Formats: sequence, structure tokens, C-alpha cells
Amino acid sequence: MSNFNIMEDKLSNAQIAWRAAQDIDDGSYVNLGIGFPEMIAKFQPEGRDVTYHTENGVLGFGKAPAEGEEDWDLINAGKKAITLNPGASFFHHADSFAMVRGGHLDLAVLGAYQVAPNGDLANWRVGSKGVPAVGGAMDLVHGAKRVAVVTDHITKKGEPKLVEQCTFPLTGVGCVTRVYTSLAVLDVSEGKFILREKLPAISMDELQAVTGATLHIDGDVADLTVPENLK
Amino acid sequence: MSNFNIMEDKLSNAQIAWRAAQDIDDGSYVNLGIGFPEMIAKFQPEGRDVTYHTENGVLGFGKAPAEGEEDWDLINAGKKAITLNPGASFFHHADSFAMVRGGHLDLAVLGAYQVAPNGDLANWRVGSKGVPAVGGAMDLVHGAKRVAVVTDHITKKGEPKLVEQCTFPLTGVGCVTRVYTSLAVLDVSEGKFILREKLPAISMDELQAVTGATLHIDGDVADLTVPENLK
Amino acid sequence: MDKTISSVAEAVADIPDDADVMIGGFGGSGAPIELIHALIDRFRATGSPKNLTVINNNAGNGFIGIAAMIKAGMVKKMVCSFPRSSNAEAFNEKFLAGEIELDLVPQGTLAERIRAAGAGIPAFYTPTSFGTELAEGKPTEEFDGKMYVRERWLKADFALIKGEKGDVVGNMTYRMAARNFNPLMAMAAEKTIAQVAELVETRSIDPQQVVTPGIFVDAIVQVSEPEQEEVLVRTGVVY
Amino acid sequence: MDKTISSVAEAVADIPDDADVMIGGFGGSGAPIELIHALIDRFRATGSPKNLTVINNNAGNGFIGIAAMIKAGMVKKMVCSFPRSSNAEAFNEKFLAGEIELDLVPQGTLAERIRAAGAGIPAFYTPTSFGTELAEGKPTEEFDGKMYVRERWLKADFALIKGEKGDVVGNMTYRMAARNFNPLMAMAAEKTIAQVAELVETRSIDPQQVVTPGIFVDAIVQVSEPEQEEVLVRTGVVY
Repeated sequence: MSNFNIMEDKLSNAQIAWRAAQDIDDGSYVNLGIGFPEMIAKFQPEGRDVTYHTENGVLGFGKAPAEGEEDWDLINAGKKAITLNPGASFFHHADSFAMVRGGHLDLAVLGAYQVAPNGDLANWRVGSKGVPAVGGAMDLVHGAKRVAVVTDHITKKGEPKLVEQCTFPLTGVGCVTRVYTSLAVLDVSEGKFILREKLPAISMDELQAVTGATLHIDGDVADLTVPENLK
Repeated sequence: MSNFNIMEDKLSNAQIAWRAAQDIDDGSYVNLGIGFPEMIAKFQPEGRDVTYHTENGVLGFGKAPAEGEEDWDLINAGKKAITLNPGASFFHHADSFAMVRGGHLDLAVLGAYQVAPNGDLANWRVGSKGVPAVGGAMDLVHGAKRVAVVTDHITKKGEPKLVEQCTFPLTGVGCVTRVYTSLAVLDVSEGKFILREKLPAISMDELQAVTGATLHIDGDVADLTVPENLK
Repeated sequence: MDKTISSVAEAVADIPDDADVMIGGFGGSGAPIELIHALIDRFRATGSPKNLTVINNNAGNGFIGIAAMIKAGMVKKMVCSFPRSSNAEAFNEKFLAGEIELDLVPQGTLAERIRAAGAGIPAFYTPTSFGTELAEGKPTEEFDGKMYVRERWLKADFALIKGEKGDVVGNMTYRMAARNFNPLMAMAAEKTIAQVAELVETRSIDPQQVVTPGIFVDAIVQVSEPEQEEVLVRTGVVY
Repeated sequence: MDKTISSVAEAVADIPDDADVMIGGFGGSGAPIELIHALIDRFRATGSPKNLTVINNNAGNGFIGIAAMIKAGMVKKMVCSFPRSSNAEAFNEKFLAGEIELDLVPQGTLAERIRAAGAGIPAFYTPTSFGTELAEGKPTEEFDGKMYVRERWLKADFALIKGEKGDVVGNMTYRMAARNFNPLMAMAAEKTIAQVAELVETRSIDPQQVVTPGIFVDAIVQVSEPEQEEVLVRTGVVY
């Protein structure tokens, strides 16, 4: 066994976001889910021209304004104040979700409670208690050319989030195409998790042990590395 | 028998259009079909503020421009040049037909080959020969609060256009609510033609004789009169 | 034709008990706060309208707008996509106490159902929610190898919406992302009541820039300096 | 991101044989005449693209635009609502000779099917055409006591559209009633190619005035003084 300590050696959310950001193509249209996925924009590689979509009817928004500079008619789906990049546009909610469902986005990135190898995603509620809220998650998982998930590899209790079958209520069936976790990068294809990258320090056995579904290998497994200065 | 001569004494198209125009309410939104129905706008009573809709995405158009003044990006569904009234708006075809199907128009007026007492309308083709063309007719018969027809009472060959059952291909089923003909004004309700007005010179028997469906009376039958100077 | 109403009180005067009311806005933008508050005033003064079904993306925040309607006890049911948020106690408390109903609809489906109502489309198929608990009991169908859920149009008796500029015949524009659900709801209600920051007396909005054509608007009232929901929530204003 | 193409010839260079091509415009307004003519030039020079299915409200008029495509023999099938009109001989002759197919679609259904394709809605119900021969073979269903016909989305491989102003990322506006089908087709095609009278080099169109957001446009070319179909037809121009 290696001396890999999962709680200490796994990637932070910022590091996962950084890794996911490397796969955002120049010229692409992207929707980043509320919360953790939003962080990805911060790590967009230099020189790539990416247009961000938000469900409430804005295409081409930029960074958050300075505090005190907010215009509350200019917000994203997470209700946070945003600014506009040149070339932006406004539209109503039906046109906004036409972009989502109609296959016009190149990429949507969401968080996850659970992902299964058949592409099923559970990310909207964990049980029947409390007030349910779905927002645009069930729409976002359909239509985008690629639907990626960013997530810790395991829950705070140490349970796997990559599972043979989702036990939490589903957000969508067969929708996820790639998963970026705190330990690995995996493609979801033909009912399998295909391991593309893993942290160099973790062994295959260790990784499989904290994964609730079989990991498949198809070609090389690259090292998952992030910039040293990024914590 | 009276000495009514149907070919000489019936109303002209202009006179039918004048009669139909009297029923256009102040403040209403109206679509007038291509051709004969378009003539109705000319007879809109003074003091009524009517907004005309055309399928190709204009609300609030006005008269035709003077010859030589046409802008061919400003046309109606009949491809004729139009002008704008103050308060006009442009929109795309899906929004335009949302207005039609969605019940937002107060009135649509169309021509007819045949109308039946169940409200069926045939006005788009007379047979299987030639090039068929439907345009917006099948949409216009649905959604408007009132769907009226303007038509000669009989064909050029003297055959009735108000018939028990349409024999020409249908444009819509159960859609017509009122008919203005060259001899009479009729409501179409509960599977019946209900006579509301007729030319004073024609007797009930004579009118029934040139009508291919039973005429029903429900209350008074008023005189159908038009201004003397209108030919 | 003049659809102008002189006060928000008058504008909402004929909304009866048990009405289905769409209310525009998303999060802190685009909510017709003054129309909502006029409705609350009426309820406080007369006990009516009550038992309302309110259709909005959210279920109110803070102590104003829809949250204040809920708190006041006017709302029987919320139809929305995202009732849960950091300042949604008004709804949360009533919901957990079983005192308010919730019809949870995915956001894109909510928008499309409202648009369908306005466009005379009684039902449509969407991939959204297929295979989830929100599709339970709904017809499904396969098209081109993919599964879809059939959804019905969503109509309302009234829509309360907020625009930026309006004219006397009801043509409207919106300010930035405050557009959101407002143009859709305008199409889907039996009667649409709009508040605008600027009501131009003449019919002078550029026809190419009209977002909501007047045909979709029944009454329009000027509220020159409208409150912004987000600001009211952040400053803890109680209505 | 720069979607600018320097010539109409280059813009249409990759449309293959057998493609489904949506072409914007209604009657004499909004037709991308120069893109169409560039396609005809290519066909005359190379014999390709041929066997096209063309989707447009009409089926060409006079001796230019779609009529010239038909005359040239590039078109296998027309999907349209109104092929018959006073100057539609090009289509009429081929149709009556059995040399071109026709899929006749009511105008509002055509618009909605195209919009549905762009919006990811595979099918919807409409009252239009119920009980008529154009509904034969289509599923029908009753909703709230009224009968409706189920219609499928209508997609295309390419859309050729015409706008007034455009920017390098594909944001577009339209001139008056030349808007018509253009914004819908932009949404419904795998690849949308737009010609605009003014192509602004910077991304400077007011975000509130954009009608077609750039996400729906793949290639944009400037045609500074575009021909107007109606004028070409009236003056008898032959292409």
C-alpha cells in the first residue's frame, strides 16, 4: 500500500475546478451550475474565449462586480450580481431554456450527490425531508453536448459518490458524460466509468476501494496534476 | 314571391366588407385574411381604435403606402406593402402565431368556399388539382375569440356556399362563429345557422332556397342595410 | 385604446379569491413589488383576495413581495421551481407546517409550460425530469430513441409583471435580466397587469425594440422608482 | 471567437448534397438572396449541392432566390406553407411535372415546429389542421374538451438567414418584418449561416436589443447592400 491519506491528499474544490476548467474549449458556450461549479470560471485558461450562459436569461456574463457596484437587475441563476462581457445578450426564460434543451450549449457542469456508470445523476435532494427545490438542474442535464460533474470523490462521511446505482432521487437519467472528482477524472460511457486520470499518489486498488462502482481502464490512465501554488 | 333578383340585388364585396366592419369593436385586435377580408379595414367606423395583426410578424399596421413609397421589408401576409400606425411592434413568426393560436386576437375574418352549420370551414382548396397552398388559414381559424367569414352567398354558378356539410377539403372544424354574406348575416351556434339579418328585399323562402342548409330563427331578424352611396 | 391605470391599487382591484396569479421575476430581479404590495394592502383591508395560487420561479424571500403575501396568509399554493433559499423562511415555515401547497416544476419546464399556454399549445414533450420523481404519473414517449415526458400548458387568471418602459397600448421593454419570466407570463394569463418604470404617453416605443407587444397586456400602471426585491431583502425591509 | 466569413461563397462552401436547408424570409422580405445565389453559383460550377430539401414559407418567386434554385435543378423537395402565388412558376412547373416533392405545412405549425427543434421539444400539440387532410396519419388527442394534432419538431442541417446588423460573435438584429422566420431557423439548424447588412467588428450591439443571440449563429458574412427579393421579382431579374 502507498501512504495515501485520502482526507489530506485529495484535491480541494478549487483544484477540482481548475482541472475541469482545462477542458473548456476556446469558443465554447458553457453553463456552470450554482455553487461549486461556478468556481470553474475563475480558472478559465488564458486566451480562451468562453461565453457563459445563465438560466435567467443572460449570455456572455463576466466577473462579479466590486462590492457596492452591483446592479440587481444583472444577476445570475444563483442570484449573484454579475457584469457583462462585450457581446452579451438578454432574453426571456423560454429562450434561455431553448438554449439548454435545444443542444446549443457545449458544456454544462453540475455538482453531484451521486453519479452512476449509466450516466444517472442525483444532485437535487437527498431525501424526503425539508423543502424540495429543483431549479434548472433537471433541464441542464439535457441538451448540452457534454454534461460534466465536479464533486468530491467521497462524502464527508467517507461514503462513495460514484455508485453502481443512485439511491438518492434522480436529477436525470443517462446524462453525465464526464466526472471530475477530488481523486480522478472519469468518462461515463456505455454504462461504465472509464478512468482517464488519477492522482499519482493513490494506487488503483485504493481508488477502487473508495469508489462504489467498478472502474474501467481503456487506454492510458494519466496523472491528475494541478498547479503547485493552487490550494 | 317578391321580385328579388339575386344577381342584381345582392350585396357587393365592398358592401359585405362594410357590414363586417361595423362589428369590429373599438380596442380590438383583428386579423383580416388575404384578399377580400382585407377590404374590411377600409370601412372601419370612425373613432374606433383597432389594431391589425398580420401573420408575418407585425401588429398595428396601417394603410398601404403611396406607390413608389413602399419599403418591401414592411409587408403584410399578402405580401402587400403596408405602413405602421403608432404603437406598432415587430416579432418573429412563432410569436406571431402564438398570438393567433393562443387566443389573443379578438377577431379573425376569412373568406370561404363553403361553411357548414357545425362551424366547419372550407376555404383553402377546391380539389386535388394544381398546386396546393395553405398559408396561415388553418392557424387563423383557431384561437381568435371570434372567427368570421365574409363571402358571397352563392358561387358564380349559383350554388350555395352555406351547406349542410362541406364537400371541399376542410380548413378547420367547428371554428366559424359568424358569416357575412351578400344576402344575410348569420351566427353559427350549436350546429345551426341562426339568421340575424337579411336584405329586406329577399323573402325568407327565397333566402332558404339559395342556402344549402336550414336557416334557423332565434329572435328578431333585422334588415341588412348598407350605406346608399356604397357600391 | 388606453390601457393606463392610475394606481397600483386600482390595477389589482379585480383579482378575486381563489385566483391563479402569475408573478414575474427571478430571484431579486424583475418582481413587480408594488403590484404585489397593493394586493397585500387589499387583503389586509378587505380579507380578499385569499386562497391564491401563485406561480413564480421562487417562493418569496425576506419579508416583502411574495414572502409577505405568504406570511399574510393569502396564498394557498405555490407553483415554482426553487422555493428553498437562504431567505425563504415565510414559505418554509408554512410548508413544513403543512399550511401551504407546493407544486414543484423544473425551471425550464415551468418557462415552457407558461409559453405554451400563451401560444395555444396544450401539451408538449420535454426530456426534462424523465426518470425522476417529478415525472411520476406523467405520460412518456420515445422520439428518435430518446425518452420524453409530456407536460401541459400552464395558464393563469392574472399575471402581475414588471417592465422598464411601456406605452398606453401596453407595448413593453424590460431592463436587463429583469426580463426573465415577465414576457412569458404576459402571454399566459387571462388578464395581464404590468407596472413599468416609465410609461410613455404617446405610442412611441420603437416597434423593433418592443419585447412584449401590447396585445399581451391588459392594464399598465407607472411605478416610477420601483423597489428592487434584492435590495429590500438585503436591508431586511418588512412589508 | 470570430464567426466572420469573408465571402458568401465561402459561407456556403460546405453544404453537401442531400442537405436539409432552411432559408429565412417571407414573401419578398428577409430572404438571404446573396447566400442563395452563392449556393447556385457553386451548383453551376461543381454540380453540388444537389437533391436539397428546402424549408421556407414559400417556394420561390420570379427567377431569383429559391425559384432560381428550383429552376437550376438543385431542389428535391420543398417544405412550405404557401408555394402557390402569382410568380411561382418555377415551382409550379416542376411540381405539376412531378419533378419536385412538396411537404405542405400550415404556416403557424411550420413556425412552431422550427421553434420546437431549436428548443429541444420533439413534439407538441396544436389545434391547427385538426380534422383536415393535412392532419391525416398524425396522432390526435383531446385536451380540455378540444381536439389537437401532434406535430414533430423540424430540424435542418443548415439555415441561411438574413439580418440587419450583426457582430463577430453572431449576435443579430433584423429589419422590420424581415424578421419573420429568420430567428427561428437560426435555432433549428445544425449550422446557421447569416448574412447581415452591417457587420460590426466590435461586440457592440446593445445586449437588450439583440434578437438572435450569437449562440444560434455559426457563420456570419457581411452583404452591405443586399438585394430585396420583392424588387428583384417585380423587375423581372433572372439569376
